[in-house]
Amino acid sequence: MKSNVRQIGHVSVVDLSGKITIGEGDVALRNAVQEILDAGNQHILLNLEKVSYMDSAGIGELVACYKRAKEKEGSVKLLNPSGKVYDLLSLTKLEEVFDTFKDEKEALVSF
Amino acid sequence: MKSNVRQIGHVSVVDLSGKITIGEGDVALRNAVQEILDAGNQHILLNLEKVSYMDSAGIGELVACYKRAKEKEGSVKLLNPSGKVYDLLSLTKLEEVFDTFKDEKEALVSF
Amino acid sequence: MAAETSVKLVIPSRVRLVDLVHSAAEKIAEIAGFSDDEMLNIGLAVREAVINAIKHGNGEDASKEVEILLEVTGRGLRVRIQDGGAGFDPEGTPDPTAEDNLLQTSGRGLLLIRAFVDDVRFNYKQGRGMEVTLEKALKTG
Amino acid sequence: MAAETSVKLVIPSRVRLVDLVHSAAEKIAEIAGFSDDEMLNIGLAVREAVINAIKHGNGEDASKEVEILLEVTGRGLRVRIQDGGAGFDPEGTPDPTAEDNLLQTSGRGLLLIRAFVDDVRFNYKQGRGMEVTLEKALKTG
Ligand SMILES: Nc1ncnc2c1ncn2[C@@H]1O[C@H](COP(=O)(O)OP(=O)(O)O)[C@@H](O)[C@H]1O
Ligand SMILES: Nc1ncnc2c1ncn2[C@@H]1O[C@H](COP(=O)(O)OP(=O)(O)O)[C@@H](O)[C@H]1O
Repeated sequence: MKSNVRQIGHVSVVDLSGKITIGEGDVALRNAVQEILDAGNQHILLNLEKVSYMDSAGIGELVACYKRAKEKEGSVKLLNPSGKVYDLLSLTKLEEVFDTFKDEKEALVSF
Repeated sequence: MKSNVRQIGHVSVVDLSGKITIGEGDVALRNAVQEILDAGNQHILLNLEKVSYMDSAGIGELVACYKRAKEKEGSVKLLNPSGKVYDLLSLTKLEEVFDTFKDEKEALVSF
Repeated sequence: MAAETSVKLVIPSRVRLVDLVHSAAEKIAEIAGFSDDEMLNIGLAVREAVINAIKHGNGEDASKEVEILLEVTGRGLRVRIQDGGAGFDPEGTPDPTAEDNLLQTSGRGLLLIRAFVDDVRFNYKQGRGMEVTLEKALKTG
Repeated sequence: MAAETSVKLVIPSRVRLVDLVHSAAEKIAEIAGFSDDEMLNIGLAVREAVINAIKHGNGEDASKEVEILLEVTGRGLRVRIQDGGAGFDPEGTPDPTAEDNLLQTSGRGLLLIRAFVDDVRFNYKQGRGMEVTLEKALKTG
């Protein structure tokens, strides 16, 4: 998995690509989010458009990121989960946990 | 493997892509060349630019095509074997058998 | 070996080998004639079951093996995952979609497995370990 | 099982399963730390040896198995391919690059295997069949 962070105002947009899976993608996601929190930012938008799939470890890490941001009074929201990733969020009922957007601008103003 | 034939004058240019390997690519190559010969054409330029690799069955089929064209007083020449495919032709000394070109126009006038 | 188109894989209990097994499962699903989307689902289900066998069954002890049998059957695909662990009660695991569990960071593997294949059977073999069997039928018509 | 990072595959003698074994070999080569180009070479060498085991060793008899052991060793990668056949004399095969053989449509598999790995050993096991061992070391420094 690859990640790239764009800071737009007070929101850190993380463009992810690849697979969020056990042992690699999940660790990469954890590190990316931890860096943002360590830098004192806490509003995080994960752009999932180019994430092809996740396994249960990757899904667990998404939740872990959500909780870590929450602890710092921040939030993690999702942009454009596509195909399989969308199915997984709906199957695990995590749609109820994550605010999810199709449009980046709409997502940005929601923070 | 995929193939597409362009008839340029008396030369049939076969654009190949994918892998020429046992059980699939080799059969596809055989069929493509056989169709050309059956149609009464016998000057064949195999464009290997988009062939990623071959195994020994694929290499054997290249030779079989060469022989079949020769039987009909025709010829099989090669265009742009790239990377691994070039290595394989050189390793098997088939460079000595096949006229090989980098430029399509040069190849065409050679027939 | 049961089926003419089948692959048995035996791996030590290491998570780094999961991707390889995952790809093999996708390939067999493709050979069996499943669509791209079903292939992804089957791959994910096998992946989760193999991760469980490595982590929970064998406790990531690399000296213990996981055996995966991928078989194309007359109806579709059958996958057996065998670990060397003490087994568990598959009905006794918490529902990860229950309100109270939504923020758990684990516990979703069995849910995914059950969602992505038609049938999942758990079979504890005395002295051997847990055997999980996944079945997925090809759509006909 | 010898190495902590290893995969054993057992397949019936069917050519349609060669791609799957080929991919597994490439994955293991990647895990072992080989470059993309070396990964391709290793994959091709394993592919050819497995095709030979299926076709020449087992005569494409699907009731006979081919066993492939892929192992990451301290030095690089070791692959063992075992068939159930009668074996053969690897020194007795014609040189496909000899002038007279250039137009043969077969006979290039062993050449490719030998070209793409560092070491190839042939070992006939009485009552079991032919075992071909490929070794490839990681470049160091
Ligand atoms: N092969 C297995 N051997 C022993 N226990 C298992 C096995 N597979 C699953 N389990 C048990 O079932 C629980 C739920 O598994 P799962 O839904 O995959 O979630 P997770 O692996 O994230 O805990 C595991 O925590 C474990 O206790
Ligand atoms: N595993 C094997 N068992 C028996 N014979 C083999 C085996 N591998 C190779 N051979 C013999 O060696 C010959 C040369 O093999 P190879 O160079 O791979 O070319 P090809 O497979 O195209 O004939 C084969 O024709 C066969 O007679």
